[in-house]
Amino acid sequence: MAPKSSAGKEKLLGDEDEVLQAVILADSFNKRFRPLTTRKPRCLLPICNAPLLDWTFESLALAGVQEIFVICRSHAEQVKSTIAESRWSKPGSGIKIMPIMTAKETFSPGDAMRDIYTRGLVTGDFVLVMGDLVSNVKINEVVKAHKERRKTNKDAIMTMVVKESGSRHRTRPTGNSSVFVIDSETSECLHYEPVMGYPPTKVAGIPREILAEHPEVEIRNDLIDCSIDICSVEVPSLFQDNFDYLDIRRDFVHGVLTSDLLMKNIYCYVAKEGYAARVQDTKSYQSISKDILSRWTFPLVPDNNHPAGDVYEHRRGNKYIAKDGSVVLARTSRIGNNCLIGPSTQVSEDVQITSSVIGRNCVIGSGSIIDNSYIFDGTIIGAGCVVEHSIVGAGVEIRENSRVGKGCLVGDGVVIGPEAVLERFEKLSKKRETGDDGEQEDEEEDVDSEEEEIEANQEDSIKAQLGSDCNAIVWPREAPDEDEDEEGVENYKNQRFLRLGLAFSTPSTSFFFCATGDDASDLEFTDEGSLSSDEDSDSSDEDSDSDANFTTLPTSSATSLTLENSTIVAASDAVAESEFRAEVEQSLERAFAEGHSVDNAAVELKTLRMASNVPLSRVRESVVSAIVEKIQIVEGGGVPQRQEIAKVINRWGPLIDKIGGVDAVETVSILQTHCATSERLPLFAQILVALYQADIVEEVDMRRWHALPSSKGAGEEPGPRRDGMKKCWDVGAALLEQLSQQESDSDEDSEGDDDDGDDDEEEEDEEEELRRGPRRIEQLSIIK
Amino acid sequence: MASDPQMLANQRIVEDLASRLRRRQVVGSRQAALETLLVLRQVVSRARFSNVDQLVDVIRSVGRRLVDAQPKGRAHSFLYEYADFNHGSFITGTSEHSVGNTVRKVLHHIREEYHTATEGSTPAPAPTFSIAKFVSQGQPRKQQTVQKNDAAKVPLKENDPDDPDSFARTLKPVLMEAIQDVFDELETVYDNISKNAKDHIHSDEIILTLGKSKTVESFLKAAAHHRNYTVIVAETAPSFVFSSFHDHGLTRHFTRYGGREMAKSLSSAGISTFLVPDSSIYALMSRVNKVILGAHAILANGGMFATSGALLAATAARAYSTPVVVCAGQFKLTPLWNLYHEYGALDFGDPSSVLGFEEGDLVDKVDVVNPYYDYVQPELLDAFITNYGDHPPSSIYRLLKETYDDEDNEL
Amino acid sequence: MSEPSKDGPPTPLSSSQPSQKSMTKAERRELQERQRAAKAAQKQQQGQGQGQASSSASSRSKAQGAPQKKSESGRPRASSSAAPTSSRDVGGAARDGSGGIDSEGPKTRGLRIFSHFGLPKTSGHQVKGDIHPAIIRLGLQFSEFKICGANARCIAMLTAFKTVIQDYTTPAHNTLSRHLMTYLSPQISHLVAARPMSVTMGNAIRQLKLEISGSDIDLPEQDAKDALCHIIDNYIRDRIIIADEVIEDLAVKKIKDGDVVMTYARSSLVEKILIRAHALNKRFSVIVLDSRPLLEGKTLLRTLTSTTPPISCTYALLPALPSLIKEVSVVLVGAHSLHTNGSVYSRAGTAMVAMLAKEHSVPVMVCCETYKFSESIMLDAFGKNELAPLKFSPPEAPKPHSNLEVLDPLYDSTPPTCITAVVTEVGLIPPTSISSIPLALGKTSL
Amino acid sequence: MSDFEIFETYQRLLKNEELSTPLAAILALTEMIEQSRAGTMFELVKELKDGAEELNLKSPNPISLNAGCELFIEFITLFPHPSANFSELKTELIRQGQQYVVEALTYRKKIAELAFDFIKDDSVILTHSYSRVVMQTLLMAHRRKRISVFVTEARPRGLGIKTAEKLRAVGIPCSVVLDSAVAYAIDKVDFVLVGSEAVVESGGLINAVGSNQIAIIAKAANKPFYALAESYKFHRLFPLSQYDLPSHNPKLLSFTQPRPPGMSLKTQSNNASEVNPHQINQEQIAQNNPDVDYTRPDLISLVFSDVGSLTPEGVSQYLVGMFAG
Repeated sequence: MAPKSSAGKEKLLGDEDEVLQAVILADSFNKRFRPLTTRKPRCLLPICNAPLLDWTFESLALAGVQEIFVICRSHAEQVKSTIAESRWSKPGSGIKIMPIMTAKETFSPGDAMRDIYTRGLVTGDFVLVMGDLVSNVKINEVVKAHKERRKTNKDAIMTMVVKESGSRHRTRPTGNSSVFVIDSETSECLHYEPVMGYPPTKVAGIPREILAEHPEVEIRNDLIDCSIDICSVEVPSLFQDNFDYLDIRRDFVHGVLTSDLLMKNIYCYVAKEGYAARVQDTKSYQSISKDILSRWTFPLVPDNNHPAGDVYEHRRGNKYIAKDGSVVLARTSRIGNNCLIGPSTQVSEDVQITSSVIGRNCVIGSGSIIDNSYIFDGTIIGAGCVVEHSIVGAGVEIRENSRVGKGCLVGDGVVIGPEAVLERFEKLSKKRETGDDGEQEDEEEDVDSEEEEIEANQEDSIKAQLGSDCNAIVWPREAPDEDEDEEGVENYKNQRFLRLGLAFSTPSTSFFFCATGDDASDLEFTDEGSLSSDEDSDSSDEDSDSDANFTTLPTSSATSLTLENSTIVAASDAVAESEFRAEVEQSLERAFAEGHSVDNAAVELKTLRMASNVPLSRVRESVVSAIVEKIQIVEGGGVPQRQEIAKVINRWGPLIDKIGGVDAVETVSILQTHCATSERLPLFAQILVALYQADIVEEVDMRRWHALPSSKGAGEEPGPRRDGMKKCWDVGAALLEQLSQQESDSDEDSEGDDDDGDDDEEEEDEEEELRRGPRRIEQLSIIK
Repeated sequence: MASDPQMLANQRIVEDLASRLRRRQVVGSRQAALETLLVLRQVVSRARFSNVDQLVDVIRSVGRRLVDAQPKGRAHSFLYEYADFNHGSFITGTSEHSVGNTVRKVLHHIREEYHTATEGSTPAPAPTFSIAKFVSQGQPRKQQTVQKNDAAKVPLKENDPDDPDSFARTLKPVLMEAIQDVFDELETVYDNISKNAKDHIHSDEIILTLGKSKTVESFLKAAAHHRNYTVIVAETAPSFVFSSFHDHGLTRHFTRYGGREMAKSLSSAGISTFLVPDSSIYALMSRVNKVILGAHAILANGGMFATSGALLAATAARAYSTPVVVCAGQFKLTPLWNLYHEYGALDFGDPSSVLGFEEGDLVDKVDVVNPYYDYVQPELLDAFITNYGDHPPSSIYRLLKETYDDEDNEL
Repeated sequence: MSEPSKDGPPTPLSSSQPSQKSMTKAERRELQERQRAAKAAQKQQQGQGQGQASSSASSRSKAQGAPQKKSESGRPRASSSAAPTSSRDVGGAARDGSGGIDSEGPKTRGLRIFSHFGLPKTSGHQVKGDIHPAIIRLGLQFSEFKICGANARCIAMLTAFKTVIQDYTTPAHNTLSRHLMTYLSPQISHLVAARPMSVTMGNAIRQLKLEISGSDIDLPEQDAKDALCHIIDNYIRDRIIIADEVIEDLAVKKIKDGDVVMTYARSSLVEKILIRAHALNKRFSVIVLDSRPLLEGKTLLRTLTSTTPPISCTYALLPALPSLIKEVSVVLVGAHSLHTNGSVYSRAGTAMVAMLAKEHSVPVMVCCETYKFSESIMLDAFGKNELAPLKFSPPEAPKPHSNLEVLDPLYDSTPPTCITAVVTEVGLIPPTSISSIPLALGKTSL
Repeated sequence: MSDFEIFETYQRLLKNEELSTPLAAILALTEMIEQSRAGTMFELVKELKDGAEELNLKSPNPISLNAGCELFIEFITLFPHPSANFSELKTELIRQGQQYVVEALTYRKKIAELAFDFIKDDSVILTHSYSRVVMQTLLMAHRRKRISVFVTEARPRGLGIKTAEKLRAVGIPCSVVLDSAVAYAIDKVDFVLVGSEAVVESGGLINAVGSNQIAIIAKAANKPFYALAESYKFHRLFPLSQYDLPSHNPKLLSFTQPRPPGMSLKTQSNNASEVNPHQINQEQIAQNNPDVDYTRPDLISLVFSDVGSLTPEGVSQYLVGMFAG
């Protein structure tokens, strides 16, 4: 650019002293939009007739960003070329946009971040957004705030922008939202808990320390995570250091907040003004389209600042008609509210269009009904068709009298009909002509292979429905197997909550707080369970009604103190825990079987623990129990039995202390509780002894344990369990007797004393779930 | 052409302003006017032209680009072939009309300067005379019109092939002055409007005003120097008020009730002020002596766009036959009509200021309407107080003819 | 009409005071108070050094000092409402204060114009005479706007009176018909002190008085009381409940398929009508207009959208009216009271909706039971109005000071010319002919 | 010059559908100039004035025609004529006249373009009687926008029906409204669009009878009332009331004396033809009624003309400029 002009620009722009950089992760790293995204990256899917990426650019431009890196993976070439052609690369756009092609094997945002690090793209604080962001939040103000904070606190590495919304907001991803725990004054994000639709997250766990340290916290389930992050330079490096960070929220944020090693803090910026949301699944695609049409994104609206540069006329009732006069609306056609009709589209007689978006050069045949659907460019819909709650790709042809049920995704170039009938949530894509294999980019191989296999198993029964001259392949309703083991948000069942065509407030995110952990809670649990099971029958309509009976997690703004307490009481995530147990057992199984070294096993466990956030005690429990179970019960007991025990303990005992943090007392009580219920009850004494001999448990510990009221089985409701506990305790007593005889009285006393001293601090950890509640409440009420 | 670095530079600054207009980062009609002027100044200073038409074309194209930045500013493109006969008919919820107006104004000045400059130097070519022209001579300022049209036809002396820039060289300084004049006008607009405020507001009067208009604000404050009177300010929800223009609107703080800002500033200036909700305008109108409004744009028929709520106030005022006075700088004169005579602006804001985004469940079920402007018919207005005297709505049309050249109405 | 607030804690004190005289008294009080405040302000003049805050503050203390002296009582308050109330008093006092600041001419006059709106009600106001707990509770609910709206208030009051009457025992040497009223009056004036009496309440009370005085002396007390309660029940039933049903029927007939109904703020009656129409599966959409101070429209919006399927609603604030009126087919509004000259006294803003509707020849229907009729003429809403308590003005609104005063009038009056029809239980009638309905005049006994 | 029959010429010219009366008049006058043997400007102007007068007298509804003549003659008088030989001047004038007419024929298009913007999609338009420029506007609008039209029947000549037929032919939904039903229909209408006989100095409008009442009704329902007028219909005339129009004569709206039944039917009053004295037939009514009426400027929202869309004030400014300027 000519120096003079740039000078002029300076004057006009009034730039901040340093250039504001942004990084766009232009890849979804998931397959929610398949098959629409088989031949096109998600970030180029149009929403309201402009590619997502353009919306994102515009959003950033709105916020005064001047330099943008676009990290693209799948279909990178396409993205690159589109950017090159777009008006953004014209002079005067005032923004520098650089597409970065990342490696094919970048499979997660985490990898992308690592890539950013290795390339050393960013120089200062930068804005990190996804390639599917639509926003009018004044990010530059957030950046200011962030910079301010950095001045005082170097460890404030990141600021997440979140938007206040009702807990039932249409734009709130139902299957994939999150609970934020925020310090009211500093707005530091203290804890992050992802919330899933399936398995339905029922309880949010908040580490007790948080409440101890922070006088006032907000626990909020009413925030939309805009995934606009203001990151400082460290962030990419952090990813580099922790190879296992995949997802930015679930791994990175969660990791940073929970980890006791890297002392970094993350802050939240609760956007009061402005709008921001991500098109992260077909459902949010729908709701965001609606938000755009109802102008929440102003000035980023079709009639004012349409990213694709089209000009639309805005009519009352938020109807947008392309303004170049190329649209043909038959006189008898009825355009309902919240509609967008693209340039040179033809709408024939008696067509009814309600809250839908029609792309460019489309033809809607006479008498068709388009309801809540999104139709991309150049699609032709024959006469008398019905399309509802679906997304129809570009260049699709739906022949006359076809019916597209709710939640269908029809890939580009598909031809169906006439008289085709698409069931709900059907997914179609175009059969690949052998021709286009050549130009298929290699990175799509996996895609293609998948397609092939799908193509392979097409039943003709379905094909019959799709009408004579159909060129489509139907995607399996059940997700391919490999998706099944995708834990977390990506699991198939959860996906269903992220799908278009579901009534928007599904009860899946319903929460409740178990009052101090009594049976009532279990009742609730089963109740929840039954619910989620009935959801399995995709009955979206019922869902919407049925949700009345569920309490959603209140926002702390509304949360009274007591409620907060109950939250903590609830702090045990049944689901995650059971999963975790299973995994620990598996890994130990392997360890035992393949005879790993104790250290390796320990490492494995550690990572496991990191992955699914569970307190150390859980790990210990599982380990102990696993070891105990490992011990074969030798008939007749006696010496062989003792040897057996000794063998196991000596081999694996050390693991108990290697998993991080030694706490013999807990070990013992765990052992006790375990034995109490297992058929290895008789072995308790011997195991204990073995532990003692293996120096895993000291006498002191045993005394402490013994001193615990809980060890006596106090608070246990009578039953086999209690008896077991009692037995163990007696055994323990006997054991101690023996030991004490070998001890001098004096030091015993002294020990006894400091035992009592220590008890108080340690009790906390040793308490069992059930006894925690009230105790904590006291503590909290002290704080308040 | 575009290869020329100068042109490139021009293009860049134009694009820059355009995009900022589109993003509503330029705030307030006056601000927009000023920025436009800045751009035009640079454009002219860089532009290379060897006769006035080339220059005019350059400026027009810039103007068109800027107006296009606000899509609603334009109607269907196929009309433009008739631009010169088309004495303006497009409207527009354009965010800022003052952009187009400024361009027109500059064009007007340039032509005038040109004519004065060419007086004598080129003998005015014999006026061809036809009935059509005879008819159109009905317009004021016919002399220039005639000459200019001819100037356009006969090849100008200036563009001599061997030194094409000579013309530009000679003319540029004058043009710069011309632009400077427009600049000065904008600079002084508030003072000039408020200079005889005291003749409009008398002691003991009760004035009703709406929202936050800088013009009205300064007007009232000026009046307060000489008079003791009371102002009732209606909150005018949810009108935006941009209380800071720093780094060009990038940080724009708006309050949702412009009236509150207004009330604060007036009362702090020692005027006894009452802040009332919009709902009570009618109830209080019976005690109001005068309604003073700001305008967003003054239209060719003497009507205006003003912050939404103005129409209600004006109508209520008529019910009690209370005079309605509009304070506005002449840069708001817009040679356009309100198409469709429809609800005021076709410019609708975002719902958030009406119904909070956090009202999650409602958001999905309810349509929210949040218009920026009202269209107020001339019948409801009594007078315009501008920086060049006071005018009744009926004479706005003539005023327009004098301020702009007809062929510029459609840029 | 508005008894100024002389406040203290709701601790029962004994100094009863007849409501009839309260009017004049109120004004006298205000006058005194203004002079007092003015003095205060002038003192400020001398020591002008410290800015508005202190001035208004101290003048506040003065202004409030006054009532305290009158009603010897401490200052502890229902903490919930204390904050807004006191700050509101600042406003009240400051208004007069600035009056003092330049005693000559306009400002004082400008202020005097609004002074008759009366000082806004403070909650938990002082209790004079032995007030029945039910009434005290009611008083609080009124002043806190917990119970709001002509009908609601009237019903609430009558039901409260029932308990009062039941708990009432005629003192010796006295008859119920004579004494009960004198017993009720302080109760009433207490309510009035909480919030100016609504016309509906007035009418009901008048009827009640009539009945009481008419009640048979020979009747055993309990029977007499039961009789009265029964009468009250009937009144509520006939004049409000049934009336509403009739009105619903009438109004619903006027809503046709495809209509766009516009309403302003929230009237319980209009709400019922819309719900009913929806229940009859009429396909219509609603435009809810709304405005500060009360923003009642949102409540209405919730009710309407919570139906299944939700009624399609459009929500906008009052200034957006011109953009919407074009597509409206009928305007439905409620009323606070109806006056002899046909003007309708209703939530502030209604008048403008009606006005613009008339401009665009959209029919305006006011839904209003006949018992809301008041035998007075209302030319404009300026003479008689009520201010919303400051708690309704949002935090970001500027705080009042010497030059700035925040007024939130609650009502305005719609001239009959802007009203197409009044829907009453006796049918659709033009507003002006309301006075010719015997029922409205309460000619018929309960 | 006696051999030149201006009125016939005029009639002949009017055969051309496209030619509106003022243009026809102008052409007629140009032909007159050709014929004329006038030696001086003064004589020529005199002849033309006479010719105009003749047309005025002979044609039933002279107003718009006058506008044309007036314009042309005014133009000629104002025409700067260097004292070159007179015949040249005449040819020049003739050229001017014809050139103008040619040019003027494009005006309707321009006006249509102007008005087009004011017609929003889906709008309902009320128009009155038949007007070429209105037709052209509607047709153009129809190409891009969905419009529907109410047409008044426009008694007595019933030209509204002609409009309706033409519109139907091109597929514009259209329904004929009784002149007496306008008030009934007005609420369904978005705006009123009428042509014009002439636009007068007050900014008011002279048009087929009924326009005035439509304007009044439109005002009452506050719907915009647009008039379309080519600039050659600007007429220097300032009617103070309906009865101040040149077209007004005492016969209009006269009361026929009720005659006692016994009296003989033979009278030379205009109802001679009728059999039963009390029976009233259409043409009788027609005769007794005006063809045009005058619409006050304050009832007119805008006047679209080839010189731009003007407020009524704007129109008078043009006229003043032309004739008083």
